[in-house]
Amino acid sequence: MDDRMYSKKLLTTLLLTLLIVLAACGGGGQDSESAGGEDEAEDLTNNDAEDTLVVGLDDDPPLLDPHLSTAQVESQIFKANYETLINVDENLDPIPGLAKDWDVSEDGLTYTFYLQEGVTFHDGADFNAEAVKYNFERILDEDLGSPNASDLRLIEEMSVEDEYTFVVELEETFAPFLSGLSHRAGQIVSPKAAEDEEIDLSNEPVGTGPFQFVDRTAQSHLEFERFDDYWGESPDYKYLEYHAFSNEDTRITNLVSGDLDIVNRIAHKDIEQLEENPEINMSEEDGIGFQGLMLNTDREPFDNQKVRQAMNYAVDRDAITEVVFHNGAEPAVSPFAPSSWANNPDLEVPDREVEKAQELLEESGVEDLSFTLTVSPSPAEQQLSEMLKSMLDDVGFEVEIEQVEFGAILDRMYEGDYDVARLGWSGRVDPDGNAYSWFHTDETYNFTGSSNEQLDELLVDARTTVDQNERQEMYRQAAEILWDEAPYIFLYHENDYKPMKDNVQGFNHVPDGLIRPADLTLE
Amino acid sequence: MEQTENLSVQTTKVQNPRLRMLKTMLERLWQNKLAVFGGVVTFLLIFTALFATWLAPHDPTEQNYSAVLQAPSSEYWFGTDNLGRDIFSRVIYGAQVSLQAGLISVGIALIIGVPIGLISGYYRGFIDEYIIMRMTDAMLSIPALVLALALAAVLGAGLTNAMIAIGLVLTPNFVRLIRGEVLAHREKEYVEAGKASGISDFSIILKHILPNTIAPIMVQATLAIAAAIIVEASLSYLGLGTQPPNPSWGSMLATGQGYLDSAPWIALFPGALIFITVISINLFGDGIRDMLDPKMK
Amino acid sequence: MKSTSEENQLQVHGLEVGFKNKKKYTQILNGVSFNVNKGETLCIVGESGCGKSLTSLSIMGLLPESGEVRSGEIRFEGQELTNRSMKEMSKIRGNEISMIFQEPMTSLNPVHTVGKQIIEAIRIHRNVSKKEATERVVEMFELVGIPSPRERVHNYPHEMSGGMRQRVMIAMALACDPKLLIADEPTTALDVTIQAQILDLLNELKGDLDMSIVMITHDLGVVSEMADQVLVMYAGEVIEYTDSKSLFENPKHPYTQGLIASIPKLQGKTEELPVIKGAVPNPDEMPSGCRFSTRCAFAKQECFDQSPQEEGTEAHPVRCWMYSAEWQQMTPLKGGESNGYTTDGAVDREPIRN
Amino acid sequence: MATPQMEQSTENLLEIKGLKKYFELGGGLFKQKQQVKAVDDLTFNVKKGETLGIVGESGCGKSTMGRALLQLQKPTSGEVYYEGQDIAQLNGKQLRKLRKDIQIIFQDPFASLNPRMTVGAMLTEIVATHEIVPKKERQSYVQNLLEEVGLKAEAYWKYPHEFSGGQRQRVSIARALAVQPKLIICDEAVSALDVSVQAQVLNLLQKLKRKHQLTYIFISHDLSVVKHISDRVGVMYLGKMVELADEDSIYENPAHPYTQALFSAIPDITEDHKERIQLKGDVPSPLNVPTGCRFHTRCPLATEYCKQAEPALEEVKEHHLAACHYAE
Amino acid sequence: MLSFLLRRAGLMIVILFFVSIIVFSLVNVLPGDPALMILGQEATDESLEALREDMGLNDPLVMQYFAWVGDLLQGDFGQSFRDNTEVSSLLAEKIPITLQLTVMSFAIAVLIAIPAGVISATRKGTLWDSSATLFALSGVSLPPFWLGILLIFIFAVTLGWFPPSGYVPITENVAQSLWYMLLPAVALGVRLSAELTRMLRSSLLEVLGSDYIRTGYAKGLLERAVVYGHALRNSILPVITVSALQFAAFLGGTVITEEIFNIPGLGQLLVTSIQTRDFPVLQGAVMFMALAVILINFLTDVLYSILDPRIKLTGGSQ
Repeated sequence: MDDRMYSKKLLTTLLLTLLIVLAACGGGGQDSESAGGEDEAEDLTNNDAEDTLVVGLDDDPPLLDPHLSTAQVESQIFKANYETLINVDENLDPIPGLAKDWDVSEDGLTYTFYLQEGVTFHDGADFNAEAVKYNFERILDEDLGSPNASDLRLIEEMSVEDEYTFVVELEETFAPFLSGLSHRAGQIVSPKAAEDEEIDLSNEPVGTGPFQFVDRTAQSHLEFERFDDYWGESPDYKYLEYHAFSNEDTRITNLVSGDLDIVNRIAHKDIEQLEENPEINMSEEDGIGFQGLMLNTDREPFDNQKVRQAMNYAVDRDAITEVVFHNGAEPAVSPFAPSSWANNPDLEVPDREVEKAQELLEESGVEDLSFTLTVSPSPAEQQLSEMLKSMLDDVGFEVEIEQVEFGAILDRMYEGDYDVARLGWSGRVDPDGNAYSWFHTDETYNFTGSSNEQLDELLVDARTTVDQNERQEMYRQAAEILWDEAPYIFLYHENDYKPMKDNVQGFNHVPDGLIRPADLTLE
Repeated sequence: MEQTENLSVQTTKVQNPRLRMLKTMLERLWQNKLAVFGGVVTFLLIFTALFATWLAPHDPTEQNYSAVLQAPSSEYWFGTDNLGRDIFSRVIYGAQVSLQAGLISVGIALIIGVPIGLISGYYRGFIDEYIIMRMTDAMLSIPALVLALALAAVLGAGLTNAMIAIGLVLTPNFVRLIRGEVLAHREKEYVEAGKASGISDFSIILKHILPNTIAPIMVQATLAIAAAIIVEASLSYLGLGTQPPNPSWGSMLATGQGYLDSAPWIALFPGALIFITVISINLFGDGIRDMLDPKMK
Repeated sequence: MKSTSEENQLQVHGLEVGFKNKKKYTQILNGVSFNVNKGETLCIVGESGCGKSLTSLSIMGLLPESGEVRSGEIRFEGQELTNRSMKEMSKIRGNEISMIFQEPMTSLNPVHTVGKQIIEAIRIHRNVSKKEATERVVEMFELVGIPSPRERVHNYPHEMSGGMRQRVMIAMALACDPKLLIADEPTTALDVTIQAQILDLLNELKGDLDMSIVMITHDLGVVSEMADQVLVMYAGEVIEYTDSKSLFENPKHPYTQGLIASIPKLQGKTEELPVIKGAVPNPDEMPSGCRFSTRCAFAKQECFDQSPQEEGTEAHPVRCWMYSAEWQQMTPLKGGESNGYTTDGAVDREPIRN
Repeated sequence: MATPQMEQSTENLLEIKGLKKYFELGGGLFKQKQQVKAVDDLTFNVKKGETLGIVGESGCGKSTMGRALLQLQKPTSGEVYYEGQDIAQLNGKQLRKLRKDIQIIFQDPFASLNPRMTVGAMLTEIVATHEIVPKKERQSYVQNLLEEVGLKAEAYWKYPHEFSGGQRQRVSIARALAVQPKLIICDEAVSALDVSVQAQVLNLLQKLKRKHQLTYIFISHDLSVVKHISDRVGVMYLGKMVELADEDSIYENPAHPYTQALFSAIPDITEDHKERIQLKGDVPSPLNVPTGCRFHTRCPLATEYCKQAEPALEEVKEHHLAACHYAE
Repeated sequence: MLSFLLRRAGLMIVILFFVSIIVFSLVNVLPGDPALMILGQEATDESLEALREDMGLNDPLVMQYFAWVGDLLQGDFGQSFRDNTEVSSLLAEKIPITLQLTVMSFAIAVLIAIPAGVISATRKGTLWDSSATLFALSGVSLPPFWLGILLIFIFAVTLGWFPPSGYVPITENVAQSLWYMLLPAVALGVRLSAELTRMLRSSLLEVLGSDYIRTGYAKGLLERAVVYGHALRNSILPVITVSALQFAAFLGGTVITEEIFNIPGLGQLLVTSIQTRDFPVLQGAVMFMALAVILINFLTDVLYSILDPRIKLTGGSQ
């Protein structure tokens, strides 16, 4: 008897121990993790707030390798530890980056870059023309499969003239080439790290930027530290962190409570609240992207131009910018923001004209006006889609809203399996980035299936012309054709808002929406 | 012998035993005041859902951009949302969605679960023990909400798909419950007596065992309806349930969460309605459980 | 009913007990009175629902929550028990009055060893160490005939057979040398051979330990084996009260007569058993007169309307009109004289009412 | 008791040969199996028109035997011949047909009636299944049946919970009778009833037997009841029949020590405290049946030999079988 | 004992096999091309196709299943489609967070449920009982997300006592971590405590009505000794089993709670993985949850059979 009781007690003890061990393993995972990055743990607790800047992001950046990157939010991170050959200023004009100067030949085919000297990568490697060449080759390497290769595809030849001079020959004139270099294709990674099999650049980026990568906690936060051998002006503070909050309310709450210093994106419903907050400074800048509805012109009823045009008059762009965006957006009629030099001032934002829309629908002779509007499931998208439904139903459409995860929307776009989709573009510095691949026949993002020869011609000409005035004219014409053709219903250009704590200074609001942390100072 | 006495006196009533049983059951239900309350509220909700068109003062999808985010007033009893829609009307229409979701998904679960449970429990054997039961175990070991989420994602967002997903998720509960009941009843002497009298298996399952499992099924079903309403609201909250602009309590809550500081009424009213609905159905279910108590007295 | 004497261990007088719910009060026991003398065994016998178990629970103060003692006295060694507080009662329970129950399977806590449960019982009432208490348990186990008692102390209830468990229950009940043992159907759940063991054990112990026993049973066979005095109950009333010998040799009440007659006998053989017709009435549908009137083969018209009083002799009281002076004047039922017991108790004759 | 014996013929209605029912405890992919020998090798006959009583203590296998006879539980092995036909070989349909002839009444009057069906529906279903009477006559047939077992015709409309225990047992009897069977197995049919009601039901069973020329197998733990109703009595112990003889023979001269002990244990109001044969200890677990004679662990007469050799059920007198090495 | 463990372990494997089939088939019929998810909006057709091939997405489903299970058995949950992190390390990161939430809500639930259950069972029919019953009923009827929102509204937005959402790792600052987790733990714990109260009450009532409780009184025990010495232990056993069965629902509750309070735990990981079609993460997270549920049930069974001497661990019949 006693034996058995003993064995029962033993078993109980064992089980309880097992449970505790299991629990400890859960906790142990964390223990070992913080043991691995011991100084990091110390940093977090010992850093006085004055020496740390915390940026709130709207999403966790998946890939930290700029050459593989596609997500908008990743570009925010790259401003900490990478640098581009060319940079842009508040007017989106090119300014020196890692290239302190450059020459473009008359024909626009030869680019000569004069590089900064004395620049070192975080891993100690030297930055020079060879490094740039390595990077360009890396991007163009098909084995890497860089989605950013298109920016460099027209390169015919590149050569290292001397240690700090780098020359590129293009096959044909390509106006947006320089602006492409201010983006991902111009990010320079350390060749040494890229060659190192041990290092996964997607998770441990190595660049020349003012901050060097310390650690990341996947789908939570990233930590950076001031790079002491930085060639430029040393940042004001030592530690930089990026925290991801996909929930917009949480993001703002954390800013208000002081856990974040600056936030990359807000929900427009919070604009007033933030502007009223005395401890928050809000910087506002026109955006460079466009937002609207993509119509599947291969399908009824949108294969009919009149139907598409009717939509242009059925929507109330002012109501949308007011109710959904609290006036934090500009009504849109073209892919170019009002601030862009490509914008066509003659194209005015029309008032909502229900009768005109109904007339157009009547003229079209299409009877079945029902369609599914596919949107992603964020609160603002939902609000917007409900407004659109209400407006479109008024003139005679029958809208059904379908909420689909963003990834799935993309998937449907590629399959051509949609009626109308809410899909926009964050925008590019050069107007070509907002137009060519979106509206040229059969180009990457032309999911509408529409095709207009005149438009195609204009878009091609515009990218192979160097003169900005000539290009401006072409884009203006293109915008008019787009309005008339209406494969895409432009709704608004979202303004970019950057709220920050009032002790954050030096913020330089570039319309590309990227926070350049080295500019910032903490008071 | 009072009973025989009663019999001779009330022969006319005696002729309808089912009615008599129903009457005693209703009497028993009536004694449980909370259940009566739950039943009345449930009935009112069903009534509201059925006659939403006449009861709602506004069109639930009508947007009024000049009356966005208004606090409750005599015009808008529960206030307005971020598109200036009347929350009171939307809550009324939301009852349609929620009750539909509860009833239909449980209906689906019953239609699939009851036959499987009956047959599996009656015949036992390898398929029962190692396929059906392990499959239910497996389904039950995945949190219902997670399974519903994944299923709804597979089927695509929308109320119909959400109801199918919830129905499938609820099914193993019924399979298990009914199988358990069948196992208990098939050992009972009245079933043996039926078999001994040469009644066919089909008849025994349908006429003898099934009616005896109805009480637990009904109780479980009411609980499941309550649970299904919550799951539907959860899916809608996560954007996988009812699609906008149709008013669903869950999606209204999701919208409202963003306005907790400026317009709390958007979230508070639909949430309160879910609570009231679920608690009423639970109360009513408790009442039914007592009413159908097999002890009968 | 009977006179009290100094030897009385327990006197119950005019006990009225019933159940109460929100709506109504249903009386079950209707004026139950009896005495138990020192060293005597009283058997309370009756069919299910006659209130015999309720009587024993009333003595123990263990009525279920809805139960209520409306009136009457329960005196144990002259002390009134009905007005005791829970705390005072718990000093008597298990100490001076012990009880054993019908279901030895469920009456022991399944998650504690039997030893632990008895030790607990001992240490409530006796200030002894655990070790001393364990010794006492072993001693008791020997007394009640549990083989290898020292090992059995560590057994869990489910590791023992029904008979052994009932022995454990008896050991527990006797551990504090009670003066009165109440045994509520202690052998009903057991097989005949085991029942015989337990009955013999109880008889043996009664002699050895000098205690009184109140035995509740539905089995007249058990009564004949155990009882000194017998109390026959029907529908919450005592209908006959006498010593065992006179009861079996000279049963007076028609119910007792019928009960004895309807038991199949081992000796001889009869084609049909005499039966009492019908079934026990429900507590809330009691006949207004004699509670047995609806089933009685001898009932006269008045039996249905007026309750009989205690009749018969002091040594053998019986609650029946037949033994009253008025019996001869009472009106026979229409449809002829009663003809004793029938053999088919199925369809009832209903009383004719004016 | 003269009449039944006269009716009784020597013809066997039921012949049971080597009937075994073992239960597997556990079993399956991951379990160890354990065997319970609930019924272990029973051989006996049931004569047409007789009442065969089967007694034994709980766990002796008497109820399992009843169910195995009816194929409600498939026997592990052995043959059951009903009017010469082996029941065990029948398929489902034939079996259902046969069940018209053999019926069973269970102990628990609460569990043996479907609580959700009126008595009428319950009986009518059976009558319909076997097409006993044309559809139009079913109700009156059932109501007559109810009256025959001592209930009112109105009982047809009632649910089981509206009856007392005794009345329910009458309903059970009516259900068994509804198909006009030849053999009824009464499995502890009166054990749950109070004495006065028990007597009523016993009398009813006797009456019906006479009227319908029934044969009974009457299973009970109550020896006095079995004695009262039976013509022949079999005594079971741990799955075996240890004694089988005519009622008077077995009660007057029990041959097996177990039977003797069993009789002496009954408290009887008609005798004054008799000398009792005390049995030691408890019935062993059927999971672990003793070797040799199963009774040797408790038998006052057991010898070394009993531990090794299992006695066969053999005739010790005319029409009196016993399974004991020392029975005479 | 050993055979019981083996048997249960065998059953666990069968169940896990079915879980893996459910999870795999669910995930593989999810709409959405993972290659596209990885490369995003700006991917080219060639790179998409190359990636699909690389990830084995072009293999037959059965092959994919076996490859997946094979890896699982070696402890390899695969890599996130989204950011190439090991799913196992992702899980290891999220599990402690959800575990903390789970433990805290369990603690809250038990702290409420035991006194409430005992009081309402022992004071049956009193105001105490009605209040406890009402609490239990409201608790199970409160939609967890609404309770969360209410708590945020009352304690964070209106009163400002608690942060409305967010999470601080317990390794960083214990007090803050507990503070941040308190509201979500309450939101999750209330429902569980309501269910436990309900179960404990009915289980306790049943036990209090049992014969051995009467025996306890009959031997002279006072109510307190009977309730705490005999009844509570016996009635908690079934509560443990039932609450183990509830564990799955509880884990489901963490999903929505984490979503509302923006706690970066397993639940949020799961929702995100559904939204981003991150198959390996989704599969891993669901498999882990199912495994946790099955394991908890197994441990409870074993614990139960140790605590309840009636149950022999030889694998009795079902």
